[in-house]
Amino acid sequence: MKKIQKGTIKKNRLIAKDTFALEILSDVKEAHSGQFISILCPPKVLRRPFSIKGFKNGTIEVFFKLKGEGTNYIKSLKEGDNIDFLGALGSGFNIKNKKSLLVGAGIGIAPMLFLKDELNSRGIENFLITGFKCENEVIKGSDKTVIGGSVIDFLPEITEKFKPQIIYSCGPEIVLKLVSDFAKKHDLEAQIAMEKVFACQVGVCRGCVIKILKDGKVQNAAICHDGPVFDAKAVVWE
Amino acid sequence: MKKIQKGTIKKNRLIAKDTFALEILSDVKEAHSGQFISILCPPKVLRRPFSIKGFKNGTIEVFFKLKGEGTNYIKSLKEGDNIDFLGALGSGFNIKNKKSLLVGAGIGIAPMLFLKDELNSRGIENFLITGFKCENEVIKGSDKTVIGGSVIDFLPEITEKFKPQIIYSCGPEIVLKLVSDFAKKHDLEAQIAMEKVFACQVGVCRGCVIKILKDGKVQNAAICHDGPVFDAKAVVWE
Amino acid sequence: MGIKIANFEMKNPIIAASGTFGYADEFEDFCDVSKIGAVATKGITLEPRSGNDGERIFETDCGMINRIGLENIGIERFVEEKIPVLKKKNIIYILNAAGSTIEDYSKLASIAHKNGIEAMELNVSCPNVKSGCLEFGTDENSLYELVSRVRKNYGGCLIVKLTPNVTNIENLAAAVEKAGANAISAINTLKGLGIKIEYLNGKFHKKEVQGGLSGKCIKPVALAMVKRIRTATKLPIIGMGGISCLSDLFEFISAGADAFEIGTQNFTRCDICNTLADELENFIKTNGFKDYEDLKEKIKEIK
Amino acid sequence: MGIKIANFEMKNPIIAASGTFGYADEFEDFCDVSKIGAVATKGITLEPRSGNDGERIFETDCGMINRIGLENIGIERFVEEKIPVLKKKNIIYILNAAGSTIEDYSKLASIAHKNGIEAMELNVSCPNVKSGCLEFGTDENSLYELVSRVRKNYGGCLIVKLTPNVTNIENLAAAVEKAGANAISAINTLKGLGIKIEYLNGKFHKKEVQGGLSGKCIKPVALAMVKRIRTATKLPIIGMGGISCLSDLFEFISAGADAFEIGTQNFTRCDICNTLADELENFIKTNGFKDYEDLKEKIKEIK
Ligand SMILES: Cc1cc2nc3c(=O)[nH]c(=O)nc-3n(C[C@H](O)[C@H](O)[C@H](O)COP(=O)(O)OP(=O)(O)OC[C@H]3O[C@@H](n4cnc5c(N)ncnc54)[C@H](O)[C@@H]3O)c2cc1C
Ligand SMILES: Cc1cc2nc3c(=O)[nH]c(=O)nc-3n(C[C@H](O)[C@H](O)[C@H](O)COP(=O)(O)OP(=O)(O)OC[C@H]3O[C@@H](n4cnc5c(N)ncnc54)[C@H](O)[C@@H]3O)c2cc1C
Ligand SMILES: Cc1cc2nc3c(=O)[nH]c(=O)nc-3n(C[C@H](O)[C@H](O)[C@H](O)COP(=O)(O)O)c2cc1C
Ligand SMILES: Cc1cc2nc3c(=O)[nH]c(=O)nc-3n(C[C@H](O)[C@H](O)[C@H](O)COP(=O)(O)O)c2cc1C
Ligand code: FES
Ligand code: FES
Repeated sequence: MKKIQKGTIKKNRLIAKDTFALEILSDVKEAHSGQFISILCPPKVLRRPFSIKGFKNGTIEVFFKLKGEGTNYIKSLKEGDNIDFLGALGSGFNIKNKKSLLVGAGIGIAPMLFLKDELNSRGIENFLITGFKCENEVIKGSDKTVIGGSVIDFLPEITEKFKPQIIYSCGPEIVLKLVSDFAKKHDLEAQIAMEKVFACQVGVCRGCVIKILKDGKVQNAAICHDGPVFDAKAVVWE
Repeated sequence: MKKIQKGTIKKNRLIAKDTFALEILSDVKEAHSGQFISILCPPKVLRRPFSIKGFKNGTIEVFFKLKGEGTNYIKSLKEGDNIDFLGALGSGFNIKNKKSLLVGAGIGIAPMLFLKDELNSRGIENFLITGFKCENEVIKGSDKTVIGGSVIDFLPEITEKFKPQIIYSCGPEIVLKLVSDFAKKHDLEAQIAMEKVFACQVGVCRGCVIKILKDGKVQNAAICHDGPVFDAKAVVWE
Repeated sequence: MGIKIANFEMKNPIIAASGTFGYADEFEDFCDVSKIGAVATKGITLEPRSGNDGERIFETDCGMINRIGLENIGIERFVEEKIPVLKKKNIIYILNAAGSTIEDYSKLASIAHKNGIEAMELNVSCPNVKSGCLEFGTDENSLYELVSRVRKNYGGCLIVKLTPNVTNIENLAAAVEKAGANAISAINTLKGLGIKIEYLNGKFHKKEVQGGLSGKCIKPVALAMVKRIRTATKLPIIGMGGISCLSDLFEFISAGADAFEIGTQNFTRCDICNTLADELENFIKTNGFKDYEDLKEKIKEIK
Repeated sequence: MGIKIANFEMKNPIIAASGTFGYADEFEDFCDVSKIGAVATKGITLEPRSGNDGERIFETDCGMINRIGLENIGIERFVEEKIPVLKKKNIIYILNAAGSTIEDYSKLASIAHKNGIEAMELNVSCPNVKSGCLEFGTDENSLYELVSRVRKNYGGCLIVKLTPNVTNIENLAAAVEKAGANAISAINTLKGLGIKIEYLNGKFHKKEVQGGLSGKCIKPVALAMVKRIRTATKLPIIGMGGISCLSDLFEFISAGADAFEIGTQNFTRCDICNTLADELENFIKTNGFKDYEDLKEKIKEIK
């Protein structure tokens, strides 16, 4: 039962408008960027998944944005409170030893910051660009922050200057789609972190599947188990 | 819409094992012993009714005992928190200018204490006996407190000494039934505060009816609206 | 915000559901009854009824079960005592009628007609009464027969309230339309059983309430039923089942509803009918819709 | 705590419900699968299926809607890849089988028989598949025919899983018994519709998921159905629908159930099947009941 975790809250602080950074003390032994944890929110039936933003000696950090009852429950947690979660779940980014462009949108910055740390610690050159709707939603840590506009508009320029060999991205589906198109056009490898509503969180219910191309065939893949990170080329968009 | 009330918590303190005294600041203009308020507990569908223990200048006091989700929600309320309730509801004790014996059982002491105050302020002689399961559940304020045994066993002796002309009672159905029997046997008037699960709280859903004898006929009466206090002689036990 | 079904005019599309609002005037301490679109009365039978014995209410996860058993004052007292009050207070109401035979319903219909009752909602689906009542709601032929007969005796707005406890709600809706009703309301409660078992001092104790399930828990079932009914009929649909907030209204419109009844939520927040009407009106105004019809059309168009 | 239905032995009466536990072995990181009474597999068809396109999950008040559409690896791969693993890991399982024709079911039955699959649960009630499947579960004659045919090809423990989306569950239960099944499981999901409508920047956005409703919200319906089935048959009943805690087990026993399946709650607390089995065993021991049968009898006796 190694992936059911009872943690305790270490910190839960506001970092931007309606956005919080939550640190959890736990027994988790390993976690990588692109993986997530699923938090039990007692007012809700289904667990809520959140990308891991950082991991060190069992302390897991996630960023969460207030949406509905689930995130409002998590917001109510105070230092020392218990938290029930599953994790680390899913398969994260498959880090390549290549010059990396990281593209985040909104709260999608969370796994990008973790990835950046992992790349840095391996000495892989990288550049993180993130977009936010407005000033007060900005979360720090990017090499370039776009406010208001779309991160996609800046990709040609950055690609020109930085000459990445691979793109990693996390954000709303529309951004991931555009990143995929861009990567395809520039013949770059891209890995994207997908989202859907999860029920089981672990691959058994088949509630979160998308279509992917594998071994030349269109197949189902469970985002929670086979992803959330997928090779952009493999994703068959609906 | 005079009976929908938004109050604020003035105090919420432990007074015995699993038992709390809650004081609410409100605009309520009038309240009498035997009446109740119905508190909205957001985790639950139905409001929770509680007998009024005291009322002064808009401040309503109730005692509540922890049972399930509803009372645990109320327990979580802190000074200054808002509370949504209906009240004062129902028709309370019909105070008679007669020597009064008050019989409470457990948390049923709450309306008895209020009644005692009202009797005292009218100069009506009274005696309150209350029973509790064990020492740590005792709530103070009675003239005689029974621990462990049944209050009913003490009624003959008290009646002998105190010579009441009327009995008022609140507690579990079994106690009320025995009080009624006792009163009947001793040819005493008795008023008892009944309980059932309430839905609407105001007499419209007919969910809380009991049978009573009125004008020589067995009829339905809604505890929430026509009671909770009934003339013991009128109650037709199931 | 006023809407019309057949010739029946309501102040707005928010109706207090039968059985949760008494005979309307009792609720005056808790909400502004005269502002409610209409109030469906407690189910009324020919003779007064005292309802079921024993426990009648059981709370469940996100809902409740009731087995009131149609306690009501009977049509005669309703006409004599209640109608004058409702008129005087300018409360728009719908007579919710229940019976156990076609004759019961026909007689109720005649009385309603004679007394100028403008709208009547047939409860053919009350799961709390042992006699015939439920059967009409579950068999399309009996239902057709029943509604046709009532139609003959009643000239006002005739609404038939369907039960979800059936295999084919579509057939029942079609039968109701064919029989000449003016609208369908849906859904009545789901058959439910509440059991509470406690083990105290070496003994089990049990409470059991078998009756009708209502509240938020049934909303997904209600939406599915409304959508299915919509495929079978063009009649206006009054949707209900767990409605508690403005977005619920949109969901019911999207499924096919034209108006709404609010039941259990009246117990939780007794001014909910007022609140919803205000919020709906406000939404229409602030977002530049022409009127309620316009909003309805726009919602039905969403892909 | 072991129990037996026909010749099928389970480690305890707590079964993981079909569709919520995959093919059992995937759950090993989250609970002790080998301690579960039995695991009902994801619904398996003759051919592999990829299920429905689009959104498949929708959370509701105290429940959820799914429209997976029977995504599964097909009986062939199940037999080849999964059975050896399940055997090796000592996991007791029930094959949940679905099809769209009587032939599909008959073939699945033969394959199950040939491969020594000890228990088979017929899903004749899946509301997510357009083809015939649902029809068997709603018509007593087709259901009788179907179960009889399967019975001929299959010598193991034959369980038929009923749908609550019918007018008369009693008739269906009786048909199942007459056709020679060994047990009934109930209930499958309720037909439900989830709609979410948002109004952003002057535009409506909608999500809609039509499928099967499960979770705590359906418990009162499930209990009512189990009680009704109990009036119609003496077969063992495997009760399910919203079970989440020990007292829920007592409630289902009181309504007439002999064993239990746990579905949606596996998603909320993935070790719930272990927890319930432990709590049940503990309750039996601490309160001096002889065994599970004794407890069951005592609960059924409560007035
Ligand atoms: C792999 C993955 C990683 C994520 N990482 C983050 C993150 O790092 N930070 C962050 O703020 N958010 C993240 N999310 C989104 C987050 O899970 C939702 O915002 C959260 O579940 C909302 O719950 P709620 O009850 O507050 O809101 P609700 O009002 O219930 O839902 C709001 C929206 O959240 C989504 N959502 C709701 N329930 C679920 C569920 N069970 N599974 C998946 N999505 C759901 C739906 O799109 C829904 O419309 C991630 C989602 C996924 C799938
Ligand atoms: C007129 C009246 C006056 C009361 N006065 C007091 C009081 O002064 N102090 C006090 O502690 N308790 C009082 N009660 C009982 C109190 O209402 C219940 O203890 C409370 O509702 C329990 O809610 P819960 O959610 O904590 O527990 P739950 O676990 O939901 O219920 C525990 C028990 O409480 C009762 N109950 C639950 N819901 C309701 C409801 N909607 N209406 C009525 N009873 C319900 C039922 O018997 C139930 O079995 C009174 C009840 C009535 C009817
Ligand atoms: C206590 C109670 C009594 C009811 N009585 C009636 C009735 O007399 N006639 C009727 O047609 N429906 C009756 N209903 C059903 C409601 O009108 C409504 O159809 C159902 O509760 C679903 O709506 P809701 O989920 O908003 O409560 C009753 C419901 C409740 C909760
Ligand atoms: C995601 C999901 C998938 C399901 N798939 C199946 C299935 O393949 N076959 C089946 O017979 N029942 C299936 N069911 C129904 C469950 O087995 C169970 O009957 C139902 O969910 C009620 O139980 P619960 O409330 O405990 O979830 C599924 C349920 C869920 C939630
Ligand atoms: S959420 Fe169940 S398979 Fe992904
Ligand atoms: S609770 Fe509705 S009549 Fe008393």
